[in-house]
Amino acid sequence: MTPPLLAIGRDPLALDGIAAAVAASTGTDASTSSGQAPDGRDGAVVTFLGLVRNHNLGRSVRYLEYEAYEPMALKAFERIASEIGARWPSARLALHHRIGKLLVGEASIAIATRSPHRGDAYAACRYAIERVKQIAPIWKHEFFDGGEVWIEGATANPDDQQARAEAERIACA
Amino acid sequence: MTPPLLAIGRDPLALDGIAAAVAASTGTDASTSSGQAPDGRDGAVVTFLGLVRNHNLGRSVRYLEYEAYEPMALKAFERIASEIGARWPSARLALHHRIGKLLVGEASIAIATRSPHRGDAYAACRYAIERVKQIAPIWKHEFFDGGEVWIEGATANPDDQQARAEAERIACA
Amino acid sequence: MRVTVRLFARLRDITGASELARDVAPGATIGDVWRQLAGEFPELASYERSLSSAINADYARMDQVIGDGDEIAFLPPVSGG
Amino acid sequence: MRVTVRLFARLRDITGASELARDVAPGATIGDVWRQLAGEFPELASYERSLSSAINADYARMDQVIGDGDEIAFLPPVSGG
Repeated sequence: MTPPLLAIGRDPLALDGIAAAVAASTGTDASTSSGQAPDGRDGAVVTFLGLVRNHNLGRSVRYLEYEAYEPMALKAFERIASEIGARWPSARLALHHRIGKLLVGEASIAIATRSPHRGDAYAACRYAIERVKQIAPIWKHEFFDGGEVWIEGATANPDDQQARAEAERIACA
Repeated sequence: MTPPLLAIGRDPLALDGIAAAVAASTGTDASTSSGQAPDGRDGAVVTFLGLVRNHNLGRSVRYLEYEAYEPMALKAFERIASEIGARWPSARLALHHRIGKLLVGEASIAIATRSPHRGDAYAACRYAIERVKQIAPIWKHEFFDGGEVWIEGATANPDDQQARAEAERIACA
Repeated sequence: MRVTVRLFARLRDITGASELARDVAPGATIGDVWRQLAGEFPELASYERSLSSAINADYARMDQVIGDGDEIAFLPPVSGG
Repeated sequence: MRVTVRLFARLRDITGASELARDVAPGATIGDVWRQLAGEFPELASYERSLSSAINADYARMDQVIGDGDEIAFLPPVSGG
């Protein structure tokens, strides 16, 4: 069975799973999946794994606990897929986020993009992680030597066009 | 056994193999491997797969045959790893290139980079593929419906600083 | 009129609950629910400026009017990825 | 003085050989070997401008002097990746 294109859950993440998911997707926008075999149209696959680091801001990290508002996180992923479909029409996206307790070195997020040309695959992959960090209702609780802290970034309203433009600027060389 | 960091050969390429190779690498430059377990320093892994497309310049591609001057190609990969070590000191690189007959959808090249922060991993990964296309003595022979043709790009002397700067410009947003 | 309030991350720690039920007057906005909660849990007040809010798992502004049975969520700045 | 000449991709197709042995005069350069080959295989001439060359698997300029037993390679524009 092909893994879903967009998912959030407690299972460990694997590169092969995310790559298989995006390989099985077809159609003209990144959010469409039909389970069909890839058609030879794509020349590039780019993947990203985010890993738990052992240090953060000078603290020795023991582990993280990720929490999410799951149905809303999935909607955020769908929105990101749709934004990618609009900006890079030939790109396809798969995105899996893990929640629960994660040890140092484990992957919290796996992203894969495919497209006919590599520039679009790289840009769409980078855009996806920047947007997840902006708009997905997910939080990390850091447990470090000597304490714990909720990490708080800078939430952007998904309709904030300035945040979206910044993600696009980072994604496009 | 951990796959080598840099390799060229006839075996099919796999994402997990290239990711395992770069995960096993340690040290302060991308060309160093010691087989040790990753140390929790890295927060990002980026991979790239180049796939054989079914169309190229309006031709229906049946398959490709890749040919290389193998020892020199490995030297080119080492040079690229060393350039990455100089430009992104915290990044590590693994790069496998396949030669021989490749069918549509198969991967001709697999690249993986790791680094503490994602910006460096994305940039180093993109830089690696741009430089392979510039300086690695590898050629594709395209067999399409109705004929065959050797693809010829634009070789850059590896000491050509303008070509190197162009690869860096593409890699860095 | 009764709504469910979902709280996440440090907001959940402050209130000690991931989910609360609250009665609100007809015509109340998300902001009204927030101010009611901030009255009960003064530590929440520091989130006034950085907070996001949602109705039924869609982002919504604090001035949006809520309906009976809605699920209201208050989200501190996110840190996924 | 004897050298091995390695030829790749279309250069190999033109000459019909991936490897040739050639005698060269002491002090000969890579360029001398190339011109000798281009005399034998006129189709090679069109590669004069786009060609790269190597000695013993290291890029080298056409004016580099070669030694007995060296492996000289002529490389058309590359297309890996």
